[in-house]
Order: sequence, then structure tokens, then C-alpha cells
Amino acid sequence: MPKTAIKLNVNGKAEDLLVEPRELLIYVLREKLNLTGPHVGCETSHCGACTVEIDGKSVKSCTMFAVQADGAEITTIEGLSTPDNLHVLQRMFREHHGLQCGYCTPGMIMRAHRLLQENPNPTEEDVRFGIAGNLCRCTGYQNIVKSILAAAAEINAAQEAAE
Amino acid sequence: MDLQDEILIPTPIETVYAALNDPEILQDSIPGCEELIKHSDTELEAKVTLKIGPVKARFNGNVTLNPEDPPRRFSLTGEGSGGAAGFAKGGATVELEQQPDGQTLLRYQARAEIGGKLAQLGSRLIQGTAKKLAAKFFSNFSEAVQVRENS
Amino acid sequence: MIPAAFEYHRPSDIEAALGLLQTHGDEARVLAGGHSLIPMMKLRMAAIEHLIDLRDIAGLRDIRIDGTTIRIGAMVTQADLITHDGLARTAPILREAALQIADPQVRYMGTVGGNVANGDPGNDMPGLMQALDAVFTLAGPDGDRDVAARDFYESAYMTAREDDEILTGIRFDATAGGYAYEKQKRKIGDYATAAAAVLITREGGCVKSASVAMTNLADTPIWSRAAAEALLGSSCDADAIRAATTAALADIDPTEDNRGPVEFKRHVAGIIISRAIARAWSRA
Amino acid sequence: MNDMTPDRDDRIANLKGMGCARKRVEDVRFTQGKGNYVDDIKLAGMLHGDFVRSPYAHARVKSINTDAALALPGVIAVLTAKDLEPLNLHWMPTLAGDKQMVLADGKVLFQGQEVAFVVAEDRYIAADAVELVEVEYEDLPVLTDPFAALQSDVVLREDLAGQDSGAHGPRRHHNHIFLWEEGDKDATEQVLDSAEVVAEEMIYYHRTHPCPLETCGAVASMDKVNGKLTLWGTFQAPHVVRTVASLLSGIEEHNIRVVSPDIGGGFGNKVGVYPGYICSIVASIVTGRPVKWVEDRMENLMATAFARDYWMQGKIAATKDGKITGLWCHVTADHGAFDACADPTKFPAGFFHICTGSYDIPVAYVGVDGVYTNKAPGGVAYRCSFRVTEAAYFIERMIEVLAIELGMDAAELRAKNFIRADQFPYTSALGWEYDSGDYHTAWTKALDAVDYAGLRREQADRVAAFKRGETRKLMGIGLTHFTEIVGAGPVKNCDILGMGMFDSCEIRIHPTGSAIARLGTISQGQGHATTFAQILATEIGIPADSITIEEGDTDTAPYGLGTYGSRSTPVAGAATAMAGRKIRAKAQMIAAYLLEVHDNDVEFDIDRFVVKGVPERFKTMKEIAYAAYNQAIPGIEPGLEAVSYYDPPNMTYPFGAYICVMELDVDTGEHEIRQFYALDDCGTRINPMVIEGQVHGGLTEALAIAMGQEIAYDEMGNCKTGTLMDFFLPTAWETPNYTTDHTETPSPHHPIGAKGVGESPNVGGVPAFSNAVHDAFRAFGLRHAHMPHDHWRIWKIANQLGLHG
Repeated sequence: MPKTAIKLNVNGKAEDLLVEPRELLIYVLREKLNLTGPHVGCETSHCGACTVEIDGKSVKSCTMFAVQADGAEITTIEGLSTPDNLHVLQRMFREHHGLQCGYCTPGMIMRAHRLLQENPNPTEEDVRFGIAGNLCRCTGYQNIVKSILAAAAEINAAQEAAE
Repeated sequence: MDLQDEILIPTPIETVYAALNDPEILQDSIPGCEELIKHSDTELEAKVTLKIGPVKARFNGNVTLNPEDPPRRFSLTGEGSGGAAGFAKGGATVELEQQPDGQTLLRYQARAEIGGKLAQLGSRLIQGTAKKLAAKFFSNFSEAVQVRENS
Repeated sequence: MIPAAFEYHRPSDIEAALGLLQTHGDEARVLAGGHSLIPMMKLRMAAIEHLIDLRDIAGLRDIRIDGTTIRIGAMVTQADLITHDGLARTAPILREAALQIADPQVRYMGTVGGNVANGDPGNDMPGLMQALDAVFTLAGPDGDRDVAARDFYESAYMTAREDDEILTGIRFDATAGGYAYEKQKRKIGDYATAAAAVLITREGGCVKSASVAMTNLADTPIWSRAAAEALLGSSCDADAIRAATTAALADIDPTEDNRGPVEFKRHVAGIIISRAIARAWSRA
Repeated sequence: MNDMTPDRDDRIANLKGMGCARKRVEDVRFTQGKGNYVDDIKLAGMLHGDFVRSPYAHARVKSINTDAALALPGVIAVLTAKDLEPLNLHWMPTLAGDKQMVLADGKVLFQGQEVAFVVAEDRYIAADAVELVEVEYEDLPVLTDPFAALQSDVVLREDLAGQDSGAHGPRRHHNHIFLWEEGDKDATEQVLDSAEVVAEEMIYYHRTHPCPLETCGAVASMDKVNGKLTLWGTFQAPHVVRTVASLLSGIEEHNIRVVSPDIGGGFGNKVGVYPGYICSIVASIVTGRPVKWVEDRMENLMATAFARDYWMQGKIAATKDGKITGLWCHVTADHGAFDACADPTKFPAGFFHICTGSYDIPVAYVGVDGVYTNKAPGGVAYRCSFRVTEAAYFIERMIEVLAIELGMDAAELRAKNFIRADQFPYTSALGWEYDSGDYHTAWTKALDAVDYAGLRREQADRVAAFKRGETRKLMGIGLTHFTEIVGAGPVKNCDILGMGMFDSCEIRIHPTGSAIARLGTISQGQGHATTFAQILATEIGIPADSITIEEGDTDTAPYGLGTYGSRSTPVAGAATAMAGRKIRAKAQMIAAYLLEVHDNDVEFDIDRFVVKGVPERFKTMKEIAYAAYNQAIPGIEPGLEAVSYYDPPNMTYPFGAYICVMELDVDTGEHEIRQFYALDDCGTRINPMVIEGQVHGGLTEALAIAMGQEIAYDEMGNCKTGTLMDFFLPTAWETPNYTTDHTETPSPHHPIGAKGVGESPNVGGVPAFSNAVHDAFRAFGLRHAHMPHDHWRIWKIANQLGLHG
């Protein structure tokens, strides 16, 4: 099958790629761009371990062909922060024990990140509804919800202080 | 999975019965049938492409006809493999009843078993689809019989 | 899970898309949000040789409200429905239903057009469109044609859309009065065990108009004329709701699956329909 | 020295030792997407393997034609049983003493069974080639019901035909695997015959699956130049995999390196040895290139490691006033096509004979019949110690049924029969020595915490309101008091395939006073790198932050049996403490030398040795470490290292009291968890934060199992729950908040008194949820209904009780 040339902007970096149309975005990210943060979990768009941000939307990258993303801006967990300057969500997940095996974590944090962009003051119910596309087998979610609410509080406090 | 229904065909019972044994009519009637090869009077080989929405599976199968009690009763069994999609097997019993107005009442009872991915992934849709396909077969069949009768 | 190879097309207008459909016939399929189709391709249940992505076609993402007529392009996503202020005013049942579809990620990608055109009895929008008495616009080689939602569905995955047509948009009138989309599911994101869409207007203390539709209770969405008739002119009291529910149940034909046996589904359908009617009435 | 000086508190805090809620060191990489899981491994020239699997549950394989697949450009090889046979690898031994086909040898016995292994340049070509392998099947009658299988003429395992004895004794039918019995059958039956009250019930614990978010996979790389095989994989027991790989392949064990990298959840799924591992190894040997195999979700659910599927027939005898006098149990255990249970070899039904639970039952009998059916093999401990979950569910359901029979409150019945604190160590009628416990204290604390009496009053009001037609919702109070048995285990009775179930820790203190410790276990999310460092910090006085914990690489880690059955803390945790004590003993001698006093004149104090009575004279562990390497000390070797292989004298017996309050809609079958209180006693608590996280997670897995999760088959043997559409994993939306609590009864034989906790919430959670469902309907005459309690099954209960009018 002939390959198609696509352009992606991934974590702020322009990437020119040649892909087969059937290549799923998750594999292109993981295997061509070596961004192994997003994971493959269920493959039928139920678990959200592959969640990345595309043009301001949370997307399950296992259910999207890379060719569909041509021209898109993509952020993966690797683009959320630098090791010296972690995102508040990353800090809060650690602070509140919001992860165990770590497999769902990159997708979960990316989803939480978009959720807080859209709803900076979520209730517990908002958070639970907002991360319903992400499965975790280890934590029972209680501490994930706590982590996200704590992150929201910290972001809001910082903003208030700045104002 | 069990399916049953009846259909009224405006032709005499003998014509209908003969048509049930006619590979050409069967091929025209079976939805998606691409080829029906007759190996003997009762042994047929069929190639059928099943297309339902996004699903497309090509089945290769064998059909055994059993003209039990002509022209009143007829049965068949078959099995087919659809490769990665799975497999199917089943059978049907057809009973014909001459009506006073010259029409024939065709009553069928079919049973089908689906295996493999089709059954695993499509179980919520299989029953309805099978019902539709059976209905389609018999309406095609009724049409084909009438075309034959009129030609 | 790796899909079989295919050729990808991204036409920039509907004519080009239709041309591709004509050229490739049965081997081609249009791609909207992809969240039904791509999993089927990955499972190799769908073998598609030409995938025609509609994302670059102008106009398909529009939501237009002209007076009381609402037009929604096929590529409008569930997320768009949820966040659109105009729709919240003119047809709030859309938001209520869309929020009960899948999960946030899927709603960003999943489109109205894909949801209604796919013909899966589990999809929620087709039932809703029955209730709204929507009209679907199909673009084809001979131009556009309209098909009423209530005439569109034939059986699972089988619809009035011909292979060389593309569903480009839907149109319906703004709703007035009360509404409810009630859905029971095994867990969030699941197809309905039973779901009902109800619209009711009120005059004095009585039902002036009603529309009752159901999801995943037959191999097509069901609109129950009899259920609506049972409500008309009534005060939507317990007896009227019971009569409407009985009428609606006569129109469904659920099948057994992992969600439960037929008997259970019928019972739950009755509960869900009654609740939807009661809630719609309470908002009327 | 004043113990309360701030200086001392600071020193303790600085260590981040046992008892402190230390933040996890693992999280730094996981939150940044820098975990390293099997599918993240990418080697030069790596090939991809993919399986052709059977769509049939039972069929003769008449032919396999690989020509078309081999003709596809990019396909390197297609392996079938014929290719593996010369290597004697077409079958492999199972952990339960049976054998299992690696690739279909003449027939297939379950849907999804591995038939051929395709090896190709990339995963895309491999998937295409799988479709091109033509397999001709002839279908055979399918047996999915173990009771029917024992009556059927159909022979499932033709390879065993004529063998009237298996790994666990006589087989009485061609589909029978074993009968395993414990306890005193005659005495138990006598008690039942003469008992005042006998309650009898069939309790089914349905088939389910651990379903970690990461599926199973492996990367095998045979370096033909050096003759060394490296195998990365999702292994909960990497050392066992190395030994088994060596025994099977003939490659000497020093030439095999097995690495478990980060593991995305295990829950028992990753204990077993799967055909994919074997085929990857063979393919790498054949091709001379690295080969990766990672299963997809459907393959995971269809073919690897189911759990449970136990039909438990129970009889429980009691006096009229509720004193239990005997327990009888017969299990029909559906093992699927091959007996691939993960159990210690001497226990073909694992530790199921802990089924007397928390109760002082004078006489008991258990018999377990293992049966072959056309279902996937496995029988793993899904977040539990071997078959303990089944046992706990069985006894906690039987107690409820007995309470109904007696017309007694189930909480009171439990309290009346608990083993008393003064009876420990307690030997059960089925032979276990419970090390410690204080059940009454825990039970009272739990009942008080939820205001049990108040809940019962509310429930009575609700029943009355329901009967008056004012509500359609019922309220259930699910009670459970469970006793786990974990920490397998003493080598004297616990081994897997002859490998004794000890575990190990090796510590090296570096000259500047930091350290690395390696263990024979492997974390799958439990946080070993965090908690084991805490044990060591307390034991050797070096801050946890200065200790690296490493696991999972057989070239560097000491031999151990791995992580499952909550054995890491009881066994490897003990080894860690013991190795730490060896370090401390040597450090004491060094300190004494440096302080110029006799060995016995110094004592350990948090992070240093001090001269007794002269607290200002001390040497810190940091100073001691430096001296150990750099100072000539007469009679003492340089260096500061230790290793401990710990063979525990007994299991540990964590326990807990769980109470679940649930609302049920009798019309829709929907439920709402209103409250869940979980009190766990896991002995000494190493890290309360991690314990709480384990409890939340285990309860959520229990919620899933009790309320909807199952591996279901139709009559043709089609697995109906092969994707996450149908296999229920709850989201944040369906999951409640839990209240956790604890008592602390240290294990008397464990060096630090810890018992393990990871699996308790799953063991105790399932009966708590299930009992809540049952309890809601008790007033209407329900005795027992099978799990999972999904909507339609709850509706069915209500329907059968006539609650739908």
C-alpha cells in the first residue's frame, strides 16, 4: 500500500512522516516518534490508556489513523512538562497516590488536563463523569479524583494569587 | 437461535417444491450468494458474501438437501466457514401446504449456530440480522418462483 | 488489533466524495468520527479498501438555527451538540442525549452523521431523531434527497441510504415543552439496555402533542405513534402514562444479548419509557 | 538520652521508614510517561509474532496450510505444532502438573487456542499473514458445563486417554482431573446427620478474568554469538520463568536472562507461562532475531488466565442457638481444557481449605473435583492467594444462609462463632495454623463505625415502606468478616513445580552510606521500590530516599518466586528485614571497633550506633559504611553487604471486617453503593498510603466481579465477553468512595509483624457486595442467587420473588 506523507506537530515539534493509511496514531506516536507514554490497553476505545490531546480535544489515539491527524497539533504526556518543572497534575497524582502500576496514568493525566481546561472548578461528580473514558484497574479512582481536585485547587489558587 | 415464519407463494405446491431443489433458483434467492455448485442431487457447495453494514465476510460452505416428503416437506442442513469472521452451521425444515386458492403456504423453521468472532462481537445483532436474511431469502425465493412460473 | 490495508481519501468537497464512492462502489466507505467503524476494521470484521474521510468537506460541521428550523451537519460532533448554546435553547434534548453517549473522548470524535447513518440499533441519535421527526439529507449522484428519519431504518445496519449516497445533514424543528432522554445501561459508555426519547407539549393541564421513541429495543429505532396517541389530551396522569407505555411496548421487539433476556428488557423498557414520559411532562 | 528530643524525631522523619506515608518513588517516571513496559521495548531488527487462533471451542485440526502466509512479503516464518515437535516444545508443562499444547496438536480444545505462530517484519504484516493461514477444522461436540462433562462420552483430552491417574491422583472419568480432599469426612457427615440445624446451598463463583490494563507479552532475543537468551516479559515470577525456560529449552540457566520490566498490572494474569512466551523464544532461536509478541485485549480475555469457576456445594451445621458444629463442602472446579491452575504443587485447589474462614468450626471436610471442559485454561489467583477468594466467598455466603435458616442476625451469628483472640495460634479443622488475630475487636469496631443497629432499623423501615408501595428501592447491608491466608510459603509444603517458595533480598551498602537492595519479587504497581526501602530504612538506619530497590532482572536479583498471592511483604519483606539485620550486625562490630568499645557496649539508635549510656559517643551508619570499605578493621572483611533467603515458618493471616450498604432498584436491577466501610488488619503497617491505595483498588476489582464482570460462554463455546464492551470494568462513575480503617495485630512469626494486604480487599470485597444484594431481598425470602449481580440478574431475583406485582 503506498505511503502517505503527513505533517504533525507533536509536543511543539514539527514532524514530517510517511505512513501507511492503516497505521494507527498510537503506533505512530509510540514506534515512529518513540513517545511511549500513551499506551495500548483495550484497542476498542473503552480504556483511554492511549489518550492524547489533538487540537484541543482528548482523543483515544488507538481509534484514529495517523493520516486523519494530518496537520494536527498533538500533545502527549511527554509534552506536558519537563522533568525539572512537572505539571501540577503530575505532582498531585504523586502527592495523593493517584496511580499504582502507571499504565493508565499518562492517558488519565492527559484527560484530566483537558478536563481542567474546560472546567477549572469541577465538582467530584464532574471529575468522575469527565474521566469516565479512562479505566484504571489499580486505584479504584478515589485517589485519582482526589489528585485532580487538588490540582484544580492549586491552579485556581495560583491564578488568584497572580490576579 | 431459532427462526420461524411463513410466506404465501402464488404458485402451486409442486412448482414451489421443485424450486427448492433447483440450484439456480437457490443461488438467486440466497442473499449474497456468489456461487452454488451442485455436486450431486443433494450435495451443494456455496460461496456466500455476507454484508451487513461495515461487516463483510465471505463464507464457503456445504449444503445437504433432504427431500423428505415431496412435495410437502423438505429439509436441509449446512455449514460454512467465514475465515477470520467465524463460522456458521444450521438447518431448516420447510413445510408446504397447498391452499384452496391455488397458492402455496410455505412454513419454515430454521436453526442456526454462529461461532467465532461474529458470535463474539455481533451477538446483539445476530438474531435480528438472521431473521432479516431468512425473510429476504424467502421473499427472493417467492419472486424467483413466480418469475419461473411466468416465463 | 491491526486493520487490513486500505487507501485513504480526503476529498475537499462533497462532489469529490461522491465521485470516489461511485468509482469504488462497494469497496469504499465514508469515515466520519470513526468510533464505530475503526474498531470494526481493527477487529477485521470490516474490510474496507477505500476509506473516504469527510473531515475536509466544508459545511458539514455547521449548526444553523433559522427561526424554528435547526440544521446540523453530519460532521458535527457529540461534543459540539453538548456545548452549543443555541441548541441548548432550541432543542435541549440533544444535549441531554449526547451526554449519555459513550465517554468524553468518544464524544469529541463521534459525529451526529455517523451515529444516525451507521444504522446500529444501539446508537442513541437515531431514536432521538425519531422523536424529533427529523429529516436526513442524503447527497447522491443525482443531487440531494430528503428522507424522514422515521422512514430511514430498515434493520440493523440496513437503511434507506444507497451505497453511493452520503448523509450530509439533518434537519428538524425546534422543540417546545418538555423533553427527556432516559437511558439504562450496564455502565457509562455502554449501549442502552433500554432508552427512550420523549417530547411533550402542554396546553392547560393536558398533553397537546407528544412524541415517544426508543433505542436498542428492536433492530431499528422505534417511534411509537400509539404511545403518543395514548398521551394526547390526557393529563399525563398515571393511567395515561401506563397506557402510553403499554402502547410503546407493543411496538418493540428486543432480542437477548449480554444485557439480559427479552423478558427483562421488556420490563426495563416499560420503566424507562414511563420515567421518560413523567420527566418530560414535568418539564412541559 | 531523651527520646522526645526534636533531634530524634527529625532523625526518624529523615529516614522515611516503616509507618510513614512516604510518597512513591515510582511515580516520578510513571507520571511523565517514562515507564518502561514490555511493548515499549524496541530492539534493532526486531520481528513481530502473532497467533492464528481457533474460532472453534472443540474441533479436529485436519490441516494447516501456511503457503499463502509464507508467500506474503515480510513474513519470516510460520510455526505450527509440527515445527515445535522436534524440539519437544509443542506441549509444555503447566504449573499444576498437567501439560498444555503450545500450538494445536491435532485438535483444539477452546476458542482462541493458539494454532500457529506467524513471525513477520512488523506487526502489520504479521496480522495480515494470520488471515492467510488456512486451517481446516472438523467440529466436535462442545462441553462447557463441568457437570455435563463428567457425564459425557466425549473425550476432551485424548492425550490422556487410558490414564486413570494424573498429577494429583486417580481420575474417575476421562474428563476428570483429580479429586482432592481435606478434613474428616466421616466425622463431618456424622455431625451433619445429628445436627439441630443444617443449611445447605450451592454457591457458584463464576468465571472471571484479572484483565490488567496491560496485556501479556514478551520480547525474546537470542544472541547466537554469545549463546545467551534474553527474555523480557510480563512475568510476575521472572526467576521461575528462567528456570522453566532452561528446563524446556535445554539452554543452561546462566545463559538465560529474564527481565520483568515495568508491569501494567498483574492481578494473577501474569503468573502463568503462555504459548506466546514459548513461541517468541523459539522464533528468536529459529530466526536469530529478536521477536516481540504482545497479545491484544480479545486474546487476553479469551486465552490467558481465567479465574474462579468453582461450583461449591456446602452444608453447614449448627445448634439452634447458632453455634456452628461442622462444615462440609464439595467443589466442582471447571479448569477448562488444560489444568493450568497456579497453585502450590501439593495443593491442587490452592488454599481453598481456609474455607472455615474466621470461625471456630470443630469439624470440617472439603472435596474438590477438577474437571476438563472446552474453555480456556488458567485458574489463577486473581488478586488473591490461591483459591482463597472462592473460600471466603463460600463461607461468608454459607454464614448468611445459616443466619436465614436460624432466623438470626448475621452479624450476631458471626460474632458468636469467631475464633477468640485467646485461641491463637489456632489450628483449624482443615489443618491450618492461624498465626494471630483479634476478630471480635475488629468486628465491634466495624459495626460501631457504621451504626449497624441504626442501619438495620432503617432497613426495616424501608421494607415496610416497600410493602406499602411507597418505594421501589430496597436496601441491603452486606457483611463480611474474612480471613486471608497469604505469604506462600513455607518450603516444607509450598512449591511450584518443585521450586520452593522462599524469597530473597540482597543488600549492598555503598561506601558513602547509600544502598541498593535487590529482591526476588517484582512489583506490578504495588510500590515495592517505595515500601521495601522503608523496611530497610528502619532496619539499617539509612534514609529510604538513599536506597534503590531493584527487582525483576534475573542476572542481578537474587532468586525468588515472585509476586502474587500477597507474598511479597510476608516473604520478600521478611527477607529484606533479615538481610537488613545482617547488615546491622556487621555494622555493630564496625561501630564498636571505631568507638573502641566492646560489641555489646553499643546499641542501634535510629540511624547510628551509640555507646550505651553515653549518647554523645556514636557512629552514624554513614560513617560506618565508609569505614566498612576504607578502613582496615582486624577480623572483619571489607564491605557491607548481606543476602537473605527467607523461608517463612508459616503463612500470615490478615483479616478484615467489611460492611457495604447498597440501594437496589427492583424494577431496573440497578444498584447504588451508598456506603462501604473496610477495616483491614494486615499486621504491622509499612506505608499507610500504599495500604489505603491497595484497599481502594482491590475493592473496585471486587465490585466489578460481584456486580457484573464475567467470562461467559454460549453453548458452542463462544466466549461472549471478549472485549471491554462486554467484560465489565467499572469506571470512576460506577465506583464509590470507600472508607478505610484498621486494627493492627502483628504476625508473631514475621520479623516485622507484617502480613500483606494487596488481596484482602478483593477477597473480602466480593462477599460484602454480594451479601448486600442478598440481604436486600432477605425479607422477601431470598436465600441465594448466583453472581454476577448485574442488572438483569437482580431483576430476575425480584421477579422470582414476585416483587413485580
